[in-house]
Amino acid sequence: MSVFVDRNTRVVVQGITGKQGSFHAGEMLAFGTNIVAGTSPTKAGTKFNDKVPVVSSLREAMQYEPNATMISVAAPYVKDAAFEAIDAGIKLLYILTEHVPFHDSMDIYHNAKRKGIVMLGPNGPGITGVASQCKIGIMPGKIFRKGNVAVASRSGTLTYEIVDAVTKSGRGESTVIGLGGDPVVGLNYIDVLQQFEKDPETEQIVLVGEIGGSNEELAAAYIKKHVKKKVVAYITGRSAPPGKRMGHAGAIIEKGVGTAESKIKAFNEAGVKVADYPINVPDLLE
Amino acid sequence: MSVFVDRNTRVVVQGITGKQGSFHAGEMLAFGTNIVAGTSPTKAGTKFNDKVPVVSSLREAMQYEPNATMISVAAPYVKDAAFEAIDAGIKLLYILTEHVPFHDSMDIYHNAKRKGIVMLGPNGPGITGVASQCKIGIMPGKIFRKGNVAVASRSGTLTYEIVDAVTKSGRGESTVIGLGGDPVVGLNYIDVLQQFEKDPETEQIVLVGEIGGSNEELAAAYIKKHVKKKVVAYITGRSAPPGKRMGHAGAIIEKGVGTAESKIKAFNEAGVKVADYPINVPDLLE
Amino acid sequence: MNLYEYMGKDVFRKHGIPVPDGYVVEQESDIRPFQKPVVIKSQILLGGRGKSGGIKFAKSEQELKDGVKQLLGSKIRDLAVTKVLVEEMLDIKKEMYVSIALDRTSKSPILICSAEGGVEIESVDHDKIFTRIIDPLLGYSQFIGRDAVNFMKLDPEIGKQFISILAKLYEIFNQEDCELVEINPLMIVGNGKLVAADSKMVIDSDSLFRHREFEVIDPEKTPLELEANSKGYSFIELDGNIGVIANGAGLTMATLDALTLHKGKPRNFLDLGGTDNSETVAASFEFIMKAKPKSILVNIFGGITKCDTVANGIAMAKTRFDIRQPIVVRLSGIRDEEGRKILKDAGIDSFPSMMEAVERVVKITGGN
Amino acid sequence: MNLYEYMGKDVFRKHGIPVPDGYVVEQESDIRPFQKPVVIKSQILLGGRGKSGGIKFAKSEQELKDGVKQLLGSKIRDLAVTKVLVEEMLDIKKEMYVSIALDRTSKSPILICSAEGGVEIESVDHDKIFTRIIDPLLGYSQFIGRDAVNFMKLDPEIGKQFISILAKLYEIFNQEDCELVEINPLMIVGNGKLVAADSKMVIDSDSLFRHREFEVIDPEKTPLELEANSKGYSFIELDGNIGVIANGAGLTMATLDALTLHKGKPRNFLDLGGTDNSETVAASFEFIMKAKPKSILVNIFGGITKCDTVANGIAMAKTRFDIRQPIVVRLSGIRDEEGRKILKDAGIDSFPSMMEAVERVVKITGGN
Repeated sequence: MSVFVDRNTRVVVQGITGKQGSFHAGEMLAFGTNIVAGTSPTKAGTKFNDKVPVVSSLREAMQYEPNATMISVAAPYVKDAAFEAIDAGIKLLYILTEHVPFHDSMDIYHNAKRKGIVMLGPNGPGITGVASQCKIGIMPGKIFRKGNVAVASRSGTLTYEIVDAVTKSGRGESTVIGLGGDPVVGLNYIDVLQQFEKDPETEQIVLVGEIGGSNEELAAAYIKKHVKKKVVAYITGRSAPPGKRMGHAGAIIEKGVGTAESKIKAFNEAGVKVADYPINVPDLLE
Repeated sequence: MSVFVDRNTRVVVQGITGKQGSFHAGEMLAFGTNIVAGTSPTKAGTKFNDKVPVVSSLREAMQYEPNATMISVAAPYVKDAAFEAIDAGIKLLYILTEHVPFHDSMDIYHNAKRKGIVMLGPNGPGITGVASQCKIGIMPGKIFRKGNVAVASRSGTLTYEIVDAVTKSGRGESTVIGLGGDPVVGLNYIDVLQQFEKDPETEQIVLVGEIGGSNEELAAAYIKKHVKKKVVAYITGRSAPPGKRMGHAGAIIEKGVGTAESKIKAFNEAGVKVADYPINVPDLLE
Repeated sequence: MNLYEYMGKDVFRKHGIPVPDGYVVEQESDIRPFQKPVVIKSQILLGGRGKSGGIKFAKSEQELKDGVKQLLGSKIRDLAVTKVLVEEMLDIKKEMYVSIALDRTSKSPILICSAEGGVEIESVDHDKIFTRIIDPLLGYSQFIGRDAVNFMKLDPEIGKQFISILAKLYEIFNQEDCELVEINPLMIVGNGKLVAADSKMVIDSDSLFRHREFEVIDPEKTPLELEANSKGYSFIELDGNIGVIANGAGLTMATLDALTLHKGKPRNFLDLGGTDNSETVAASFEFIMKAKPKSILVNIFGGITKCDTVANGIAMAKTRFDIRQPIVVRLSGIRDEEGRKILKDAGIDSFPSMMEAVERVVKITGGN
Repeated sequence: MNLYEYMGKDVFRKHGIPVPDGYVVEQESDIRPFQKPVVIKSQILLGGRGKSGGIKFAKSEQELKDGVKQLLGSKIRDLAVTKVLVEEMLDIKKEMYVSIALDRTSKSPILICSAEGGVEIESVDHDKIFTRIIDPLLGYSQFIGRDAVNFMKLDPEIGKQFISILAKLYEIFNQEDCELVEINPLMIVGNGKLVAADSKMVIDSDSLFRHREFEVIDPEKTPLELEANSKGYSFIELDGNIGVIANGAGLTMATLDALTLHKGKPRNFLDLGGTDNSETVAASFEFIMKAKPKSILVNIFGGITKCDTVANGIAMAKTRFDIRQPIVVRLSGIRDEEGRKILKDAGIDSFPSMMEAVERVVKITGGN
């Protein structure tokens, strides 16, 4: 089984009738994800894709016994939706939405943590458990093949790029996790490394990092101490000028902290090879 | 070993040089409690009873590796002191102080809970682990004798009365816990019943209740389902007029809820005998 | 501590919950010129004021003056009316109920609401009442309001106002240290707006150090109770003839219970609390003496309150108040032997056992 | 988003943190009558304004007028001064440092303070800096302030003021959605009072929907960047010659990195974000065209953004902006085959592989 999600994962989509929500819920169903319900303030009582019951609130959706949620509501309402999920006892919380104020993310994270809830995002592509056919999020389903490579990334499209390259190299993936591009996201590399290290399905690990913060450096130190499995990496933002936010709110070099050089150096020192181009990542794998 | 406390319990007293704090810290030392440090905003650098180092803050006291605290500061400062203890990683929090606003207690309780911290009080006599010679609180040490009777109570002096009667009947105690007389306290009967039930030292249990709220009724339901050990009870406030707070902020019959009759009935239905007078409690024990 | 309706409404106004236009009248000169029909409401802490004649309606200047005159200074079920609230008459379309209170078991706020209000919530059908425990670390969030509105089947415009009121009510519950904040009825008036037609607020009296504005005299207390409370004693008058002093609320209650079971009749509840000061003990007898009991029972189990301290206090009181009634004392716990010696020297009987002391005082007092 | 000093000080004032008396001058007529010595501070977002001549002192009416005249309209290290802050001159006894920022790793606020301020905190000895992660569910509580005061060895009266300022700073950090709120220097002035002599506040730009008052023009951005941002594009100008459009910040950065490693020179960063609208794609070319690149690389991996949507957008743009420069497109992911067909029909080359596309565009563009 994959990490964080498996065949028993029952997903509710908060905001299933919105533009994003409905498109990705459809893709998730096509991938095999068990979506048990969706919420919509205006379309309660209908069925999504002639199949998934749509109700007006998460409380009502609890009758379908979801244990995971995908939140796809506008940024100002994300905190309320997340608190609703935390209060209802959901166990995995994935926030698709971009531009969530990080103070809201901070409140969500600490409340999720105290309840033992796994939080993914905001502003990440979600999680794909390849073997368990459970995708929560927006990764394009057709790039995956079942295999032993686990991937964790702060970026969305770049993850697809690398997963695609891994698949095309003849390998396959176990679990692929997008951490999210915001300064505050639910999972750090270390949280997922812990899971990957003990996951029997995973034999090799790819970390995709970018400029900003020091989570890659912390991950490198953790790998040195605790990770026996092979880890390779790719870091983006080598050519980014300091002081500029490169699209992601989290991707900024401030006062010399968060450079690609520092991250690449930390990984190299931990024995983690870093690819020059996304497409070279598979060359570093076994 | 006793429940919640044992010979490895290392106590810090927040407010050790106050009138209450210093008197009871002295009594605790005499009982055998391992007090490793005390705090005082004004007397840092001195030794309490020529023995216990006094420092200016809990952070500083952490060098002595306490895992439990007794908070004995004025009511308006209790929340700050408790938050200090929670933040520092203390594992058992006992609040001696009376008249703490219950909104503060609510904040303390929920934050303690999320960190796995046991909270005792406010406004209770604390805990005495008889066999492990660890007393945190204000119970008079000389009333105890080592034995197999565990006691949990919402009242202070009434607890002493009953413990004294148990001891004088030739029996002894394992752990005695004062839950506290406020509407919001850290532990409910059910929390301590769980511990007593699995404590090898405890063979019989005495619950001392009073009017107000419905925790005795909930305890009775829990006993019926989960407790195999013998439980007996005493309930005070039979003669209390409705709508009056009988000294404890929590001891009030409101809209017919919280009467002694209701509690006695619930206990009787759960097979728990209820003594008419405190002194009769031992007669119900084996 | 209960707040008067007008005080609760001041709090509502401060936090942005709509209340009727109105003003408080303490004397006839406070009456403002009549403009539209008003209701005159006695400010007393009592449910069912209306049925007891505590509410008047006025459709003219004269009726307003007459109404105020009738109510001010009157007594309603023993409670003196010193203030009335004059408010615009509302055009009632519907009455609802909403409150936030402390739920002791979960140690959390609990929201209770119903589309049926204007009556005691206890009398409303259970399946028409929405209750929800609010996780205090999450606080109030809109989804709770939406769930309540769905349950109550309010129409969207009313629902929106209701949700906005809930957020403010939760803010009040926390910021004002409430045990209970209740709006009953929460009215839908003619123009479709929600208005808090009444207020009930119970404030945690332990929080008053940060809410000086709320210090009011509790009308549910007797003058002697108020006097004793103001000196820091937990004191309640009862209708028997045995004065009772004990330490700890539980033990004091147990003392009353034991007296009652022995056919004794306690005159009062007096808990010395956690004092360890002889003067505090001695001074407490002032209130016992004012209650004129036939006998006095002091029941002490020494913890914070040490027995010798109490013994000294009793001896001081005996002299100071020239107490002629028999005093029976029970001392046990920390420094009990020292205490009993002090009492013996002062010529006062004492026992180590509570039962003996209770039996003795009941016997001395005799049936009445 | 960075706030100007005067805006930060307005926030401080609102929350009760003491700031010097002062006022903002945008034109000479704003100058108030001279009363006491003042400092005139250019309102630009730049450290070390003083050294660059952005701060003047005035001891007379004339000096004040001259100083304002010199600064207003001048450029300091390329930044135009449009506002100056005129403030009372402070009697400096000591300069300290305090800030609250986001700590990404713990996802919590972090308090940083030092008894040594007035310089960049990075240049202060590590053992003179107090740092403390604040648990956001506990919030700021006085014990944190006491620990800081003990560490900094402040005298009790200063310590009391410092603790009070900390509580307000934490309130600002949360209520105003700060990434950083910094007082440097926090001054002890002649009368022993603490005063925030400067302010630095960085606001989370994603929070601006609840802080309309803070919408300012970011002077660190170029006019073209501001224009593109205002249309919702994440756009940064660089100094090369290959226009870049990609989807996703990570992929866009990786595209720049790959171009750079291949000796190509990107002209810009343009992230389409999570759009799935052809018009949005087409309109993005406006900013690429204004940047006058020699060639254009579009790099799309389809997720939210579907490949056929992008292809349609590119085709629309080619016609709308009459694009003559070579466009190299890479499409992969959701609906890539459909997308490539659309491009083929519009006469635009496309590749499934990013590397091929990068190589091609670098080759086409040639060395410069």
